[in-house]
Amino acid sequence: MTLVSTPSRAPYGREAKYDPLRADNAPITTYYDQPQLKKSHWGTRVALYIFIAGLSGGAQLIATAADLAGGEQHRGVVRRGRHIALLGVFFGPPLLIWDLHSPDRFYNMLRIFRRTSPMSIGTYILSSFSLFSLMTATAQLAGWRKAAQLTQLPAAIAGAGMTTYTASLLTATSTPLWAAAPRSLALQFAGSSFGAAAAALQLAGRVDGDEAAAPVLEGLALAATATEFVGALAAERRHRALGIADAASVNTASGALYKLGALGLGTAVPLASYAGKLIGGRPRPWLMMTTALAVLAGSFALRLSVLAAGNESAQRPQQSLRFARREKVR
Amino acid sequence: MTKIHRRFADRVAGFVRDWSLPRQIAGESPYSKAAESSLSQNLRPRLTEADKVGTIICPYCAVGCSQLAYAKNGRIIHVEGDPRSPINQGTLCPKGSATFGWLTSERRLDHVLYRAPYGEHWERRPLAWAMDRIAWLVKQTRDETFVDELPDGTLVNHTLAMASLGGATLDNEENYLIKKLFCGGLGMVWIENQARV
Amino acid sequence: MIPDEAELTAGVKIEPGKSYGFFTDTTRCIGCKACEVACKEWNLLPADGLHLTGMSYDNTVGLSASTWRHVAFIEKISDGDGRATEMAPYQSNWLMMSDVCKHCHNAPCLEACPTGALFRTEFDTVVVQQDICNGCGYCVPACPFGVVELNMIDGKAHKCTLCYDRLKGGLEPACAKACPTDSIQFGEVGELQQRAHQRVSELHELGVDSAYLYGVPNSPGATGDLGHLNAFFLLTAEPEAYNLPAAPSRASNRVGPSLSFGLAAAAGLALAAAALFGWQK
Amino acid sequence: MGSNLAENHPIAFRFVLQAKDKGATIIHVDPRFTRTSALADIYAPIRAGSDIAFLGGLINYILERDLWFKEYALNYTNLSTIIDERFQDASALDGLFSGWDPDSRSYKYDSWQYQGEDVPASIAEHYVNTTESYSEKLRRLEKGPPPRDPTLKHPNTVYQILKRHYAVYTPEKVEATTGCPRAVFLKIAEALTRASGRERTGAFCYAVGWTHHTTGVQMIRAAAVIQALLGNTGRPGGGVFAFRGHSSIQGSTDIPTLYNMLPSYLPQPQAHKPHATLDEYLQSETPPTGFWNNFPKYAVSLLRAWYGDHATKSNQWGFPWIPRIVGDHSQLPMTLAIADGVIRGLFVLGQNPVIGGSNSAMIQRAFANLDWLVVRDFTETETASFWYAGKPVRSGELRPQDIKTEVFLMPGALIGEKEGTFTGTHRLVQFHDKIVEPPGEARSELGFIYHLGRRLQALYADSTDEKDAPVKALTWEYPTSGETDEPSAEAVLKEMNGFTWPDRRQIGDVHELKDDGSTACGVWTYAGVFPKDDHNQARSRRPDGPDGPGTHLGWGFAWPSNRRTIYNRAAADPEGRPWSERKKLIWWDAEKQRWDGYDVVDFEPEKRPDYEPDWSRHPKGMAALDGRSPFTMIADGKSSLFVPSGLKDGPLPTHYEPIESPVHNPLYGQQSSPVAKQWRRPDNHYHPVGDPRFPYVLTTYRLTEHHAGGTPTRSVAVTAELQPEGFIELTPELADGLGIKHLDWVVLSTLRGEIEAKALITERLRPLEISGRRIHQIGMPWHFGWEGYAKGDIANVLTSVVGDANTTMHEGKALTCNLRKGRLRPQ
Repeated sequence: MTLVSTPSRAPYGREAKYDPLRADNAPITTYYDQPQLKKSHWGTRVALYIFIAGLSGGAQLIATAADLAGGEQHRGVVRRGRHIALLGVFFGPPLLIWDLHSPDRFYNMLRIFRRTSPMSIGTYILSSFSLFSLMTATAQLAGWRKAAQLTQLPAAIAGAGMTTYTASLLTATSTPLWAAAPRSLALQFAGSSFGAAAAALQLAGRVDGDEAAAPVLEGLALAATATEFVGALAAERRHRALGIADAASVNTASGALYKLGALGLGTAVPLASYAGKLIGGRPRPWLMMTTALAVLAGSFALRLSVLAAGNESAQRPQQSLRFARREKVR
Repeated sequence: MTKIHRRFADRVAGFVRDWSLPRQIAGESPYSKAAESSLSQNLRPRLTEADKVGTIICPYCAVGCSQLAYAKNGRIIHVEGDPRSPINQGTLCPKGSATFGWLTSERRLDHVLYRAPYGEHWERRPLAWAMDRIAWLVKQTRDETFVDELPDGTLVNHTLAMASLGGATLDNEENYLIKKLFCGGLGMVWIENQARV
Repeated sequence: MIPDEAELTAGVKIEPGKSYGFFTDTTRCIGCKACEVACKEWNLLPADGLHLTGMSYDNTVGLSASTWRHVAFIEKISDGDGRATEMAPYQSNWLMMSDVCKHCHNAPCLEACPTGALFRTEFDTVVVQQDICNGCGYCVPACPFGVVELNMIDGKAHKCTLCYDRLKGGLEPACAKACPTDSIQFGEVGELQQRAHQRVSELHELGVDSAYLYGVPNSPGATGDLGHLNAFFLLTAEPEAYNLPAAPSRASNRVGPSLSFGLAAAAGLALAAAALFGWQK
Repeated sequence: MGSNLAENHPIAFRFVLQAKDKGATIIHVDPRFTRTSALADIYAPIRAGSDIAFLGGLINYILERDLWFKEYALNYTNLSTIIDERFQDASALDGLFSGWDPDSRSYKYDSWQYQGEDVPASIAEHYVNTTESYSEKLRRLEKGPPPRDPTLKHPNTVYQILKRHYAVYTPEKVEATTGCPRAVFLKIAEALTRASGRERTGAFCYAVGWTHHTTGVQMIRAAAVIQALLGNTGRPGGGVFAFRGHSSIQGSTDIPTLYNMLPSYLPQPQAHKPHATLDEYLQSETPPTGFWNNFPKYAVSLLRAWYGDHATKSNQWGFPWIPRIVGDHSQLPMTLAIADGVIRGLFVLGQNPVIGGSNSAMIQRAFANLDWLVVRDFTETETASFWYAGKPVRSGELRPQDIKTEVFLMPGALIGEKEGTFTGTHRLVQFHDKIVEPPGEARSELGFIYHLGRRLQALYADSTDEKDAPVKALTWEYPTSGETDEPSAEAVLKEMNGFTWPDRRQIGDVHELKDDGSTACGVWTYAGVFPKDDHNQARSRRPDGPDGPGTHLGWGFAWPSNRRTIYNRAAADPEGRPWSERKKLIWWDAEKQRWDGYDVVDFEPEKRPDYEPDWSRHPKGMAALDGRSPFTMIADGKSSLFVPSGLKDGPLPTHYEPIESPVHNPLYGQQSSPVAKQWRRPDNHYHPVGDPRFPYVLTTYRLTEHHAGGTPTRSVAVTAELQPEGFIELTPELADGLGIKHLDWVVLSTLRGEIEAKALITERLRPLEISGRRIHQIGMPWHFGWEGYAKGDIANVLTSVVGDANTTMHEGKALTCNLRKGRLRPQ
């Protein structure tokens, strides 16, 4: 607790020596270090939802891509993709309703549509995705291939939304860490969703003993992880520019989870193993499986750590006030 | 089962009544008109339910701000500034604004508590009993200690054995009766209040 | 109830269709917290916490689900050498300011609310409708001022309603009516802004050079994309001293770039998948 | 000065700020930089208890630079009056005045009188301690005007005495005594004098910041002297404003429930004065000149109101039934009498002496000596729970099983649950309506006292003993209503207003009172509050419109006779023309040959401004005052810059140190007030001057969020959370010295007791340089206790029982204490 009286700052009004836009790094005189923002009430449940939504969205997209562009050997991927998509259908909405603080009024989510609210947009994405994925999956089970091909298109489009709308949901807040780099966060979430989907399909393929599409899935996972890595780098650079870089620093638990989990497991390990495979050439199945698992774990760790680090950044007035000085620069 | 059905039906009816999508499609803005719920439409200040209102004077400091006290079914439901008074023109300080909180404070007593000599806890006693007991104690103490003249013959007609503290926050009428009864009637001289604190 | 009492207490006849707000002139604030008490008494809000904070005379700490007015205290006695004895006119050396929901023109909480519980009333104020809100809590991180908060007991979001029910009955909001020194002034936003500009120039003439408006377009404390704030302030120190953001941003500006970029990435990866499948076929 | 308006009377400060909008300068002089200082233009730090040095400095400044309002002061004050040649000023006798009698520790007033006359004061304490028999000396007042020298050359004129007395109060001496920098003091003096004269008025606002001292009365008098010299008294926007703390404390001072006065400033008969019979009482208390000459009318009307037909001319209208006081029966000696077992039964009606009384630990021990204690309040107060939660019980000194006191805790009705009137700090009597019934067994004090009286009258009904006659003789029939038999407050108010006897027709104004028993009046100053049976002026709520004169005569009743500014004759110049057109209030209307104005005139309506008394006919009462005497209650009609009698501690305000002070009196040899009431007892030790064990100055005060003893705000959640715990405020320099960090627990101690609190380190307090020594001041709010939601130790455990000579007001604003880090109870 600083001494009660705060040193006076230059007057702000007419002869404003204090310019909010100047990027000086002198510590801001805060109001007794009290939080300037309110942190969100989102925790593991929301992180799990985002992970599952991204995973099932990505799986539906890959399945559709395989169905349209792929050959007979990709039939397994299509079937398994559509089944994985059902995860989002069966676990998504319950998780969200469970996280509401007045769950008995969950249906009010469908009361209105506001294009400025990613959660409102997301509600319709999730609903349409669930509807069409369900129809595609039943068509798949019943063997009506034509029907499945018809319904899989809207499902895939909604699936694309599922992989990334949650990023825009987070960034459309005033929480410094989420709001600092809208595009990078979208990249991270999209890449992470695809990576998770591809990894899940690899694992499912191995379990089914049909590894025909393994090389495609590996390539796809590599691309997704690379996208996520680019997003992460861009985000880091942006945070440093805004002076709120220490949000993801190691000394906080969320920072460590982000560094080790999201970046480490989610991107570094898979990139290294794929690079190793390219150079070394000898496919070692156990390595592929562990990489897939690492991608999945990294994807969930990313969501968990971004949520936690974001909430912490809202609690630190130095960061929220500094972030709130930058907006006019853009 | 019917109860649950009815509740379900109420919810659906409520949802449809306040559903914004059709109003949104019909052109109302989703940020204002379309989003307005029935609760907001029929909203009224709770003072409209008051069946009685009167002007009281703030019970805290001596500036004498006027307040409007609203009551419903014999209970005060709100107290705020009286805009007609030239003293406070509707404004109130933090204490005056808390008058409603004072009247409805959970720490308020509404029954008589009695502690017997050497007792270790309060007991509840009816008001009438307490009044009789106090009257008897006053008479007994006065009779035993009343002095009409000092040894040197000076007239005093007083008792030094009873005292009264109170009433800078009491009404003038209350202070008047206290002085009249205690001084004019019983001959008490130890009569004081917060004026000297 | 006195009909149209607001005319007596604020000289304002309240009519739907006009935009109303607060002009809080902190140079008249005496830190008495009558606004905090009047707000809690009118809205029947519970007390929340008996803890001496040591933050000068502010034991309320901040706005929350059960505190919709908060008076901030900042001691700045040691201006220059030693302790001040001669002060700038009106409030100086001990800044006191009654903080409240800003009822922003482009309100991030309103734009984020997925159920339409948060809406703009016929008086151009921002209110959480308690019969709609399902406690999703999206408004909480959306607000750039950290005003709205969830109440964990009733599971709904709560914040200042600018006494929406009182406005419906022609009554001036409780805090503005109670304010002894008219630091909180209620009225039509346009009129209030004029009065505020006039007050700032008056103060500048008196030598209070540090006086400026926060939340009014083209003034040092303008709030950018949020547009004007219906509840705006006259401050005499940098906003951050009062825990206010110097240049708050409009959260919904970030939906477009984030969503488009994200979908583009997803589409790109989907095409890559299709290409890979096609190549392997 | 002597008050913290923005915090303790925020709504009054509303109008100070509106004055600021019109260009007024706000000056705040206070030991702490408070929320009032934050809105002031000039803030002057001052050592608690050195106010008279500051005000004396202002008087010196005014006189040395000849800035006083000549025309006003010469005509309306006793500046030119010549004082008895035997008078010697404190400047000559090193702090004492002539007439000091060391063994009786009191003054003889002979040498203070006007040359050749004795001037009785108007207030009840005015009994003149003179050797010569009192009544003959008064005869001379009717022979002619007091001796005056308008040229002010005569060495014994009040003007010359003032100049000699305040010569030593130089700006340098002010700085050395109060610690306020010389430059700031001069800036204030300049601002005050600039804001006075024909076109401008300045006002002093004070509260308990001045009254809580053993020199409190003289502090207020010093302000009165300044305002009279600058011509600010009796004029709009001028004068000395008292800001009182409780809703009807002005009422409880007028009525009063005080030991030394009968209703409305009639002196309570005293055993040691010639008050044995009514004639002696009237003869010795009725001054020959001035308004108080009507004294017998008020006394007899009061007795008629109390005893009705039982009061007859033959039994001196029941005067012998009135109890005689035998000394000082105020609250401070009362607590000591309880401690000594003199008092066996105590009523506590809406008060909390354990918090508000000085030396609280002694009071809590004393209450254990009571036989019975009746506490009436809205909640369980510290006073009611002393027997199981008090400090002596908690420290193990006493056990509930050993305390014999029979305690009744009875719920009281609050505002809105009973009807009646409050008298505010502006003498405004305002009626408040009854809206709902009180909860459960809660009753109003009116109901409690009325039904107690009826029960007592029943118990004494068949007694033939003469000493029980007054109880039976009391007129005690008031109409009651509702199931709780609530007596009618309006009926009591009608009796207070007064009515004719026996036909009980309400009287319209104080002038209708007679001394032949044909009128009954409970409170003569309130005559006019209920002029007709159906006209309750206290309930009238008609304010002036925005264009009205602004005196709002239609809103409530201001005693006396609904007059808003007393002595408002002084708002007009000697010829009756307003001093300034802009600020006019009262003027002489030549055509109608009457006084006219926006307020009820405080003068005889037809007395011409140039009226001169006809001394040949020995004029009595108002006839003895000329047309230029606005101060009608004073015997010579002039504002008393020099007070010949009525004040026990001297005719002129003189700086004395508080009883407990870290420094010696920089101005005189006399350290503290020679006549201060002190009770030296084992449970009430005082600290010697500059005691090294208690080096710090302690001052107590209130916060805007809490009221008085704290009960009505600490038991209300919404205000309790605003200031939830007891704390002290100290300077960073002192805190560093003692190694105290922000919010640390600290222990304060005096010879009376020890308490603990949390420390708020703030730069709003500053160390002061007093005669070369660095003095630290510590501030502590005094309204915390162990009951309610917001708790804290009781500050009054530290204070001592000591009193002002005239009013027995305690000295809670300035005492010395010690401070150490740590806690009281091993935590």
